[in-house]
Amino acid sequence: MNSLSGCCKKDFPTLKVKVYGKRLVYLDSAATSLKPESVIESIVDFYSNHNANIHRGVYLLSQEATELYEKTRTKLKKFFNTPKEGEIIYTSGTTAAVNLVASSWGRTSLGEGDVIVLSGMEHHSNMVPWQIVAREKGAKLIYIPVTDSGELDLEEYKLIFKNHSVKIVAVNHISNVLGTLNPVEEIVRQAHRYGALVLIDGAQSAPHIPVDISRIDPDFYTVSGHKMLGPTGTGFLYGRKEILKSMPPYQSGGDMIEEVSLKNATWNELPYKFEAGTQNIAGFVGLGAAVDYLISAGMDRVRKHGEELSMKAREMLSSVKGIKFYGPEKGSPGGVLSFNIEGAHPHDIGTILDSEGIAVRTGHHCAQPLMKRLGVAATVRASFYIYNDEQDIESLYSGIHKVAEVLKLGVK
Amino acid sequence: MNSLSGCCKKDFPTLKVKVYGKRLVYLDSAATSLKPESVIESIVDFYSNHNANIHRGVYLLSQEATELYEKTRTKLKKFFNTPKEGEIIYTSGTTAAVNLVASSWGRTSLGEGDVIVLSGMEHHSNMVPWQIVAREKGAKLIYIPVTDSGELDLEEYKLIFKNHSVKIVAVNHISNVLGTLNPVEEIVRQAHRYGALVLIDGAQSAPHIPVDISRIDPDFYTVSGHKMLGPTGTGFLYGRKEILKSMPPYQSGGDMIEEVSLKNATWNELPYKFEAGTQNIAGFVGLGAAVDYLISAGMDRVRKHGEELSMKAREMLSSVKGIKFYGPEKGSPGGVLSFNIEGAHPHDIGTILDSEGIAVRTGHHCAQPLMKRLGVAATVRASFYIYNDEQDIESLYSGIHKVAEVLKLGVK
Amino acid sequence: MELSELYREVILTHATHPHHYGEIENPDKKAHGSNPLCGDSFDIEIKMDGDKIAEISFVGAGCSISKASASMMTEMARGKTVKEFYDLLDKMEKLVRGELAEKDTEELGDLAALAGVSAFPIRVKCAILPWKTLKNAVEDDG
Amino acid sequence: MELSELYREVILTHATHPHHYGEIENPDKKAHGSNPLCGDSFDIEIKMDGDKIAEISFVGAGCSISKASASMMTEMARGKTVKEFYDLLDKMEKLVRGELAEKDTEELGDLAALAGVSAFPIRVKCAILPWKTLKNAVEDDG
Ligand SMILES: Cc1ncc(COP(=O)(O)O)c(C=O)c1O
Ligand SMILES: Cc1ncc(COP(=O)(O)O)c(C=O)c1O
Repeated sequence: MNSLSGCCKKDFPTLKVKVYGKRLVYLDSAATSLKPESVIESIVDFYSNHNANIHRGVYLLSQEATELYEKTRTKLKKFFNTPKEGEIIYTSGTTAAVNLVASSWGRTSLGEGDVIVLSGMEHHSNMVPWQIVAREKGAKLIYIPVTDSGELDLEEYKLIFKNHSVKIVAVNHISNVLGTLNPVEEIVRQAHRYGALVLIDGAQSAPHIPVDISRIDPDFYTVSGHKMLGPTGTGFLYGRKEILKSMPPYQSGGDMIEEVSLKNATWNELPYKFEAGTQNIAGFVGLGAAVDYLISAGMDRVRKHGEELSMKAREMLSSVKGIKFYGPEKGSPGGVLSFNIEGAHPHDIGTILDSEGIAVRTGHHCAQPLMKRLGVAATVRASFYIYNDEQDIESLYSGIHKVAEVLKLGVK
Repeated sequence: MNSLSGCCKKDFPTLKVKVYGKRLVYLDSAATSLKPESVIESIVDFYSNHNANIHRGVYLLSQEATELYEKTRTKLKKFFNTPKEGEIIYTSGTTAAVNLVASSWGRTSLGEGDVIVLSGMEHHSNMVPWQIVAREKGAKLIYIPVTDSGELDLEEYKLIFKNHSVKIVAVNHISNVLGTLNPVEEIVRQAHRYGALVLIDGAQSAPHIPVDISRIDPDFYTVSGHKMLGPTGTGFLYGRKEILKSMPPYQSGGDMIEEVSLKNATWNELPYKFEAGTQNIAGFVGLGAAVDYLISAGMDRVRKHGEELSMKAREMLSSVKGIKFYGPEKGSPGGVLSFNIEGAHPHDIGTILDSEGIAVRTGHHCAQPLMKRLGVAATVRASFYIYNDEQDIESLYSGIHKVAEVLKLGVK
Repeated sequence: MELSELYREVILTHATHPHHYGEIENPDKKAHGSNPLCGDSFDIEIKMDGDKIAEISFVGAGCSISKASASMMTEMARGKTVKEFYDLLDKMEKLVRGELAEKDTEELGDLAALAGVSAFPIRVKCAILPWKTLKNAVEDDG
Repeated sequence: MELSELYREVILTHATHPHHYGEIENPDKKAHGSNPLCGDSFDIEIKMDGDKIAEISFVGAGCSISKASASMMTEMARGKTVKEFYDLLDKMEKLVRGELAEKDTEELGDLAALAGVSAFPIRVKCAILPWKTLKNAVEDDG
């Protein structure tokens, strides 16, 4: 992959699809990424050659399945540089991971008057679970304000600790709307100084930038596998071992058990305590292939690519009459570009772009409070990933001109 | 599929695998079934031609993905004959489905002294979640005893209602260890007479017998897609609409929301209220292909096949010295045959059978209380499905003779 | 799929210059409607005169389709009885789903322009949202 | 993968005729160990004489491998100091993982028969379970 030329369109079969006879320009990777051939093949290989349930089987197929399933965990540990064994808990994605923490940790650790700090740019997945547990436990939510330039107001953040008993801070690493990269190291340091825990929602960072969990040192870190080239229904929760150990199970059932009597049960060791029932085995095997793919692409280059494409797109589109951008001016490390065009509703823009084969996301992006802060009901979001290139930006640019034509924006 | 000849070995690529150079004899379908080519292909087709996130996209690919994802729901509704729209909630399997009910319904509907009725032959997944919510809410667990012939003691079951305020009854439709088919209609009628709800764990019935949910009339019914030819990480909860409506969400985040403010959120309509975050989209597309496959196999024939194979296997093995069977004499509608051989531990049997290419499950099968009732620590379980045939039974029979030889059972 | 069928002149005009946009004083009934998938939302207020919808207004944020639909709806619904409105709602739903007979389309006036929506299933919800909201307003009893 | 390497004569004999099977009176220390994946479980009791494991017994349910391993362990551990036991445990773990040098194997006596387990990774846990349980018993302080 070299600057603005996509690394590898040919590796992604979906890019061969024609939409209304036109080339597909996929600019919605922040919702879910496309999958490379190697990931799809690893799933086919699993079902064709190693299909079995894991962990409890004495036979070869089951041992192979278990090995493949656990190998991904080892790869993730290395890729994200997590400190210890047993700290990576498979989940179906970030939403399930945040719910696990809010429910298992939150319901046993939060009390009347305790404060949960969120930010004004969170995805609903890192907001609603906290609202629910806060209501249940009498805890309070305080939001880090978003500045006019689309960043977290760190001064305000630090002030919160002066007057409140903060128990946990939960913020995203990269915003899925603005594309802002938040200073998570600083956020963690501040919280730890006051004995508060920190959960980082890495749904948008894991696919795009090198993430070193040992260095960031959060207590929890959540990832969606399906946004980083992996299969749908995959993701994980990283948790600090001592904390995970002290938490009760979240879901219960097969595999997470040590012994069960009619009255009682004792729990299996980490991470299995939190993985009840038959998991998405093939999915996690596929996630391992996704990690391999990202390693060979090189995360530094992936980051640079997303930044450059989103910057370049912003530059090109800035000539469009009435366009307004939300997010960092210099391009987003998350490859995200959100905008609105005066007189054109995002939905209409989305429909018209679609007719040109261009897939963008429109709406509130599961971040309604941020929309309110921006003073809009919705935005258009183009998100770029490793298979996008400069040609895709040009298609977007022509698409936007088609929008102006259809909606007669010029003649108003 | 005709009586003892498997319908379709050629449709299942895993059956071409060689284990230590020997033909694979897969007798562990009760843990997870093999997947037919058509299911694997539907996953490949999804990732290659329709890959996108669902529900919120205005562009064609996302609409196609949404349609494929929802089409499976329509198929499941018809296949299981559920009464109304919005009653099928996708989950990763039975474990997740039971946890959803125990947590969302249980934590809001159970109180001090209320009784939860389980049975002595439940899988841990339909036992431990109830133990946890019972402890939290001060509710009591009462177990329907298992008779010596491996059936539920219905007389005892009925007596429970005389002296207790039963709120819910949760039992499996077919036992994963014994293969017993429980009289769920009668169980439901009795419970409803006393105003108690009923959850049926259909993990082993859904793959094997025609299930008519409207006729059985339970309040909840749980299914594991991966045991009925579907992808791993799939399954669903059926819930009676009025009850689902009254239940709070289980997990929260994207997609299950109507509107979100900084303080509060309102919920989307059914079933989406219970489907937070990005789901296993490709998995549920594959589950649709699995349903198609089962429809064309014909569930009446599938049932007959499982019954005949398990009966035939029991007949053949009954000549083995010191063998003891657990479960129905006439063959199991679930295609399950559990046994032990005197002087041979199940693990040793499993290892030796594996060396012959035969995959059986050994251990407690996530049913430790039932093991205690049977007076054993573990059993060997051979489970048959549509791709098994008489030849597989003969392989098992020879395999068991190899066990006797290696463990020197004859000479003791 | 013809974009020009969806974005007809009359729709763009209603969308940019909506009729009855605003609030009315002392409304008898009102309702709030939103589309969870896109965040669009409308508030509709009405004044009844016996069984008739005497006055009607709306405010809200939405795409061209939903806004034009709301604007045209206010024109059509004003002065109609509740029963007549339900009839209209039924026709309108059929129209945007492509299920309305040609001859029934004629009596719909401007509204007929929404027929183009039927080729864009994902946008059907947009067209219907204001109507569902008005229905809720009509059924609002304080 | 050679079955006859796993199920050697000496292992089958220990499994069917385990040594020190039962309970001891007034044990100083004890522990319960189980394998959540298969349901096997062992209870081990010991009597200490200063730093020495003076008496040892076990009861439990398990496969040939775990039972033979337990039986042989009682033979080997009896009379050993805690430190000597830890050394032995270390060797034993290496043995069943196939990491023990040939010459170290010799001093293990009957135990050396467990070398065949290393070709069956899934059974390694079986072989180790009684040893982990004894370790917990040794470290049990009431
Ligand atoms: C920042 C952020 N957090 C959380 C999520 C939810 O992730 P998932 O749908 O994988 O649970 C997303 C993606 O939609 C996201 O962008
Ligand atoms: C009767 C029964 N209930 C529940 C389960 C758990 O199903 P899953 O692992 O799909 O959650 C199983 C299968 O293991 C089962 O056989």
